[in-house]
Amino acid sequence: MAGGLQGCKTFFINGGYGIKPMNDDVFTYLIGGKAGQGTKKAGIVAANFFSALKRNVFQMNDYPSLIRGGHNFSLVSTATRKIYSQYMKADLAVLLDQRSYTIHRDHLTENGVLVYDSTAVKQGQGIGLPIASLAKNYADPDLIVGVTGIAVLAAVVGADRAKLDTLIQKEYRRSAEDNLKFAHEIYDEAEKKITQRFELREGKETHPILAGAETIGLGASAAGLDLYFAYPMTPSTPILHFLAAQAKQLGVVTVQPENEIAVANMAIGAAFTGARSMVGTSGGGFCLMQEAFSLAGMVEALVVFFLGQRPGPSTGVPTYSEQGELLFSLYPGQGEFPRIVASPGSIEEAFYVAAELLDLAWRFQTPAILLSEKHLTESSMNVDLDIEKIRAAAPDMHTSGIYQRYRQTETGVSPLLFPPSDAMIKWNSYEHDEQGYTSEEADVIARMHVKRRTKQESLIRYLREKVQTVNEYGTGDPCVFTFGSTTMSVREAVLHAGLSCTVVQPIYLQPFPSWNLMKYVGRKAVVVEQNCTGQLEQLLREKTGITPISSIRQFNGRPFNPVDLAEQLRKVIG
Amino acid sequence: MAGGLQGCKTFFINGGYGIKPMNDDVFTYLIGGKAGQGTKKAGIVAANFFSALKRNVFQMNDYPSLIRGGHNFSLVSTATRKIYSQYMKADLAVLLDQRSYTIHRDHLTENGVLVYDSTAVKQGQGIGLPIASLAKNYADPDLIVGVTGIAVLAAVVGADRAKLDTLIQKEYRRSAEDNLKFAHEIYDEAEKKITQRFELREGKETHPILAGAETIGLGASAAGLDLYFAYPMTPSTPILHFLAAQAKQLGVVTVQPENEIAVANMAIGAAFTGARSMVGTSGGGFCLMQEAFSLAGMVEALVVFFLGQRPGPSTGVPTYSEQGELLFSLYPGQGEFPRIVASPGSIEEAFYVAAELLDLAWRFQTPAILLSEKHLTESSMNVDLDIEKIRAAAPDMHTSGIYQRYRQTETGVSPLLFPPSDAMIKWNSYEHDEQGYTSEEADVIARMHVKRRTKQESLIRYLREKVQTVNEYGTGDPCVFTFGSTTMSVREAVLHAGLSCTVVQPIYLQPFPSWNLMKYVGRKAVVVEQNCTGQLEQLLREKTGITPISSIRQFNGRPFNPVDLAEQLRKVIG
Amino acid sequence: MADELTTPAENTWCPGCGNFGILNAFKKAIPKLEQHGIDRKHLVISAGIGCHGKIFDYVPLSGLYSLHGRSMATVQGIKLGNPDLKVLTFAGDGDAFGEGISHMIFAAKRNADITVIVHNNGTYALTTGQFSPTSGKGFKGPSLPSGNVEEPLNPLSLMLEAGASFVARGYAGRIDHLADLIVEAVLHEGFSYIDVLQPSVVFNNTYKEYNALVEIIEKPAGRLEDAVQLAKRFDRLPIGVLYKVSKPVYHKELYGKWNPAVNRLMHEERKRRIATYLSERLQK
Amino acid sequence: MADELTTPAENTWCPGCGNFGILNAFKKAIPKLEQHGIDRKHLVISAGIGCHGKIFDYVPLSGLYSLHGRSMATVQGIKLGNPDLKVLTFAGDGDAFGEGISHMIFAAKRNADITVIVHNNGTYALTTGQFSPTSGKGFKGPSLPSGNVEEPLNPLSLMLEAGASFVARGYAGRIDHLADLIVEAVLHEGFSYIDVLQPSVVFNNTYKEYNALVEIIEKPAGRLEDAVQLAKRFDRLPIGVLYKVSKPVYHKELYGKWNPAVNRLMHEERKRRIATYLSERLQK
Ligand SMILES: Cc1ncc(C[n+]2csc(CCOP(=O)(O)OP(=O)(O)O)c2C)c(N)n1
Ligand SMILES: Cc1ncc(C[n+]2csc(CCOP(=O)(O)OP(=O)(O)O)c2C)c(N)n1
Ligand code: SF4
Ligand code: SF4
Ligand SMILES: [Mg+2]
Ligand SMILES: [Mg+2]
Repeated sequence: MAGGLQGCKTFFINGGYGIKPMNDDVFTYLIGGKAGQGTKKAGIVAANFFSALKRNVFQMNDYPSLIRGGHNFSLVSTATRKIYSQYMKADLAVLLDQRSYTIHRDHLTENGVLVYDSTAVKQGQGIGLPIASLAKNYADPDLIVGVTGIAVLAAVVGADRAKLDTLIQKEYRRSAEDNLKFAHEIYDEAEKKITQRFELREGKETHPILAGAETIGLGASAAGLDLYFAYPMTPSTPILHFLAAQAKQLGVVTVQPENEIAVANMAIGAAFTGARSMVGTSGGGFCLMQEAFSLAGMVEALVVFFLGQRPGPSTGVPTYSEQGELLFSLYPGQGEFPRIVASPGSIEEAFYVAAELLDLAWRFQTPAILLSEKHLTESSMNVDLDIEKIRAAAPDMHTSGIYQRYRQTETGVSPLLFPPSDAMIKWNSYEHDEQGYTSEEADVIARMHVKRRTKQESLIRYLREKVQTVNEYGTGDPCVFTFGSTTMSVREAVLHAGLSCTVVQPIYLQPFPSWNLMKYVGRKAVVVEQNCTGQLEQLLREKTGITPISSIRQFNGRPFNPVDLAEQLRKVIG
Repeated sequence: MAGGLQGCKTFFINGGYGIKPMNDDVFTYLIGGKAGQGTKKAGIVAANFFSALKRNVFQMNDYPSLIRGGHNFSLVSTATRKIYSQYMKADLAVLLDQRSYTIHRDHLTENGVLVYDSTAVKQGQGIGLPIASLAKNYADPDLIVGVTGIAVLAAVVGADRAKLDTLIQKEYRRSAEDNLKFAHEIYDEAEKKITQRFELREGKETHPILAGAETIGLGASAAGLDLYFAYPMTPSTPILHFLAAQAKQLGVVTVQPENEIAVANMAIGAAFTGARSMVGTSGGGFCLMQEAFSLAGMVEALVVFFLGQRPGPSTGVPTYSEQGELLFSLYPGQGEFPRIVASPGSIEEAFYVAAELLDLAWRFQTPAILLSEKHLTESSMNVDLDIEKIRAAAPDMHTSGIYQRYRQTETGVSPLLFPPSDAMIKWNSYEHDEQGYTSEEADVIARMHVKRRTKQESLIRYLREKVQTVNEYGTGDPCVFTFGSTTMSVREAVLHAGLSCTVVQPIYLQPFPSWNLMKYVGRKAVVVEQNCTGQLEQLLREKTGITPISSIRQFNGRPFNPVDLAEQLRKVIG
Repeated sequence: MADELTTPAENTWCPGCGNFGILNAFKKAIPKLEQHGIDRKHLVISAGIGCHGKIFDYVPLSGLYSLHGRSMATVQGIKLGNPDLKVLTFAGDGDAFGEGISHMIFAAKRNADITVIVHNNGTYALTTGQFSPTSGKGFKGPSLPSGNVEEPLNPLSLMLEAGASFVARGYAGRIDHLADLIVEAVLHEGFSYIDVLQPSVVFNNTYKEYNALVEIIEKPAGRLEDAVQLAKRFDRLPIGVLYKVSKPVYHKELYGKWNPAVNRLMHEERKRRIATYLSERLQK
Repeated sequence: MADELTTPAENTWCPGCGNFGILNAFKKAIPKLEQHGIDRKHLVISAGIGCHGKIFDYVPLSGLYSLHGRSMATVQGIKLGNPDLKVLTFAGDGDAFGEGISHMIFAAKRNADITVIVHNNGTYALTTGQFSPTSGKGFKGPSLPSGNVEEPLNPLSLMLEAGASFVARGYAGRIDHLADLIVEAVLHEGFSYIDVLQPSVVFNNTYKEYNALVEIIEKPAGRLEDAVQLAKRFDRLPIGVLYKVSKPVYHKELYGKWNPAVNRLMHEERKRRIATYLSERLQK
């Protein structure tokens, strides 16, 4: 990093938040503007810039449900340690329009720098640059402003022009020349005006920056995904887009049918052939898939359902985040059959959980739900993925003798066989006998119920013995229970404030891993979740008797800010 | 009743079951044959015959999913006391074909009489009548055999021919003459051959015999039902058929749209106009309605969903009975909003619960589920309905001032207004502000979540204060917990065996009336339900801590036989 | 056009989007409808989910902002509940011909007395531009970057086939013409379908093509076959009413002059009727 | 016809039901298909829920007994999973044109290489005879005792409109003819639709009418319009192939010669590719 400019105060990022331990070097970059101004892209470029410094990053993109205009922003927090959340207050904020300015002008850390477009913002405080005016000289003024973000960032952290150029050439390939030129104008303007700079320490190692949608796609692929079926619905769409873009590379076929009902039924059809299939949707779409979910339970199909949560009920708030569908996800589809639900606690863990659910669905021939949130699928961070950890066991295949699709076995799992085959393979949505023929006989009905219950018991045994169903981080009381993407917020809050507590995250929610949770009974407990009615709290209380002394809930569509969350936790910890 | 025939032993029905109290005068009539032979109709006629004696009846029809052939049977149990279940062993069995004979020949009480068609059955034991041969002389031999049932019954209970004639003229209007003639032939044959008779005591009062589908339709109608939307699906179809047949009489419009999704969305549309609407379906159809269910939660629509259970998962066993969807029914639809679920414990109670749910849906502007089973909708018994008990409060209407669809109130319930109206009324599936406009603002999202949670709290308060949410029958330990139509089986078993215990039936399952159930904690508990995994037991354990010493479950599609159930209960009671 | 028909909701369509044309046409249609005796309070609207659906917030009329693909069912329900109301819904091409196609076909089949206006932009716009049921073969979107492999549906001929009694096409670039179509559609008793050519400037900018190809037709085709031919022309894009025929409408066939919301039986009357029913059952 | 194609499942159709004709025609078609090189193990079937669906239990072929209205999606999934399989589904008129109409239209639109045989009996038979999408106006069933108030859909012209590349009509009373249609449909590469006139002796006994009106046509219509005309004739009921055209099929357009079930990447290869992807992402 270059030295400081003349007369420019330089902060070494290792503090600035009152309660942050001295060795914490979080730096947060915020870029806000209209949809269409490329704030998300600018965030990605900034993240890559930090990553080139071998620093870790967490990027969160906030955008309403519209295509152009409105107010979008991207927050990128970076540290040399692992970082699990964006921070809501920025060390550097670049605000491209009046609305962003109005909303974010106070979202600064103590020494935070605010840069805004002086063409757009009237009477701004901070550093005004005539961004839009400068942009007017370019072919596409709307598109070009995006590069502002990185130019200002480079100036503020003292990266030299050569570095900036390399970055722009890599990241803004479309009309790179214009972008370079514009970036230089901005960089020069900014250098003239800034009065303080941040020196960012280099980190030790670096890993690729991936969004949850990507780690989920990769995890599923690692465990053998052949076909992915989806109808667009936020926040699951990024998985569809990722897999569609990487279809060749990953050997996966993506299919966008006419509606979610077709999605789920096609996936079951594909599973019948031995192809590993998965579907993705959000709450409303998952409602429509429930009949097929129950079909999967009955025919014993092996399909993973990705369920991405956003604030509900109904259409709700499509592009924001919530955890309001935990209870909804536990018993989908009519009737009794084994269901599996797991929710990853980080973007990294999403890779392993996606793979594991595919594996479990195939081992136990039953549908599984990968429950997550917009905050996980659409945020990104550095991930260190160990592909060697992925299990993708060959399913229990029929080998010899007469084939019976629903043969009674000790585990309740019947061997599989796929067409074309000399033996007849009948999957049946009606209650059926071992051969797969429809039956209404009392004893057959009872027997098949017991078969499916046995499978459920085998599943639980397997989870107990072979699967990490609960994560624990840290030591000491209280136990802070959380799940899904909120785990990242909690872990970051704990790191940020140096709190001493035990973070407990059930990864599996159905079957609920009480066997791993009973040991916390009697300890002081807090539950943190992103919903209004306390669904994890309800589950914990009902399944284990754990009764929290406090519950911290946020239900405004926005993920927790670790600083606020730390504050609330500190109050409880006392 | 007429005196005995020469040489014919007469039993006075007041015993015959080893463990039955002496004052119990249950008599059971069974008629079995092929689909198309009119066994259900024969059962109805027999029930009316008993009813004319001022006796109470319970009729259960057992039929597979087919239209002609196969094996159907109807069981009608009658007593002078109130009776809550069919018995599986008959005092008189009339078996019209070989299969019925093979299946039922042993389903007789100690002194039971078996009459079979000697044309169809080879080497039968009991009283063979050449039914099919005699029928051949009639225009429609298949249809005519149905009348056999009543003719034999009349002979066996010693009703005279005049009585028989009146009955047939009333019940078999289509080609009454042929039916009369054929019935006489059978009656005469039977009189010749029977060696024993039953004398049926007259009862004290009589009430109409209705099926659950009818009491539900009537209850909803009493509470103001204007439109009923449904797509055919067993076991909800009888409600559609009943309301369609009585449309004019009850002032209700029935609509059969293209699929269940249209059903639910149309019903919400109709509710928007102030018409009271209800939908009916079974598990698979309800899956498809969940997205609309969540929509109802969000727009705060007032719709009742009838959910009729049959053995699942998936297509399962369409024409049989199960209680496998209790947990499934608790959190349908994505997101957080108040849901109401209640399950009536008898055909009579179904009347009141249907009405009450319509009332609650309108009071709290939220969707409600009437959870039931084939055993309730399609069985029938005498019911004494008190229309005066029905509440149908006018909803909370907007009166003056600026109208805001989602106005914040103390109860969370916003006043209603229906179009046409000068004020603008906007119902919105997106998160919205008070006026009904879409909002993605953090504070609006949080506020509306709190509004809906407040409504949930008001609902619970109302249930606690104003609604009978749990039934209790009998005294003494153990407490036998049960729900839905299984309540009838349990009550009959208790009556039958003269057991001393307390039957506890939560009518409401969501919100779960823990406030009424905590008092049973610590008492010896048994749970009886018709499913494989013990869903009521799970709910009880999780919600109240009640842990049964024993659970009695039947999951072969058939409702409990009270005799077997009594046996099992007796074992537990010790 | 900030007028008395403007609402406080912020308009978040992209500048230049065809949806503005539809909104403006609808705003022009409202006073015209009032001239025809349909007052504002009897006009009830619905919408699907998508860019098109935002129109719900932009006009101060009563209505129900429905689900993706379901608003055609919603308005049928509203109509059945209170047939005095005039109901319209605004749907997307994904909405009406993907998720909700069953309701479209059955609304047409049963001649439900509703008006459906489809903002046909040939893409799932709000979800960022995936191919839709009306996207051309080869259309590139993020769910199939190599291009759509399906042939598009033809909404007009499909609606004709399904039995629609009023089928029209409008163009978001011809506001007055479209306003008149909307008026005529609402006045038509029966199922009225208007397919609106709606450029999405971001994902499917078809202004140039449409400006070159649209051609106003003055009179509906007399015969169904001719209307189908019109619907299938691609050398020119006829706009106007393609077909219009008078047929019995669903709610009247179903319950005649009854109005469930208005004629609903009062509690006492209900009790009386149920008592009658029960006593009849007992006699039986 | 108890033969090697008979299964242990008890047949529970009503005596005289048209479904027997369809079953027998299918049984005749199987050996014929084998003569065309399609062996039994590559024939995979599905069915909806209804009387028609019971055929699933009555033939000893592999397959998936699907949901009401969904078997068209099921077989599309099977085909996409392993395109070497030849897939057929048996659907009801309620199944295919009520609950499942969206899948029918899109299977036709995208020319999915599947065969759909609809047992068109103009009623929801298994649920005791309610009116269905193909029931005539006035049809009396228990859900509308006064008679259906909707016009029926025409499955043939609807499938033509949706883009079906093979559209035929058969009659359950003409078994050999129907068997040949099934063979031709399965051999046709693309979406093949056979509408089978199927009398329900209990709820809609149409034998007499059909026997009087059906008329075998020898050759498909050359032009789509003519096929539509044929489909809309009611004075006579043409049976045979109404229309047949060669078009690209969906799975090949989507992934060419790939076969997801057969060519699936092995674990090691997957790991290698993911590692490559990750390292590329890092460099970026
Ligand atoms: C059941 C369901 N599936 C998916 C979505 C996500 N979704 C919202 S809008 C939309 C597509 C919109 O396309 P279109 O109807 O053509 O409207 P446009 O945005 O083009 O106006 C989709 C798929 C949803 N809201 N609900
Ligand atoms: C989602 C769903 N809705 C309703 C049903 C009930 N159901 C079973 S068969 C059937 C109709 C059958 O009609 P059709 O498809 O014409 O078959 P048919 O019996 O006439 O052969 C219905 C509505 C169901 N199984 N699933
Ligand atoms: S994305 Fe397209 S349809 Fe949506 S508002 Fe923008 S231009 Fe209009
Ligand atoms: S009800 Fe009709 S379709 Fe069903 S088996 Fe009987 S005759 Fe055939
Ligand atoms: Mg669109
Ligand atoms: Mg049918």
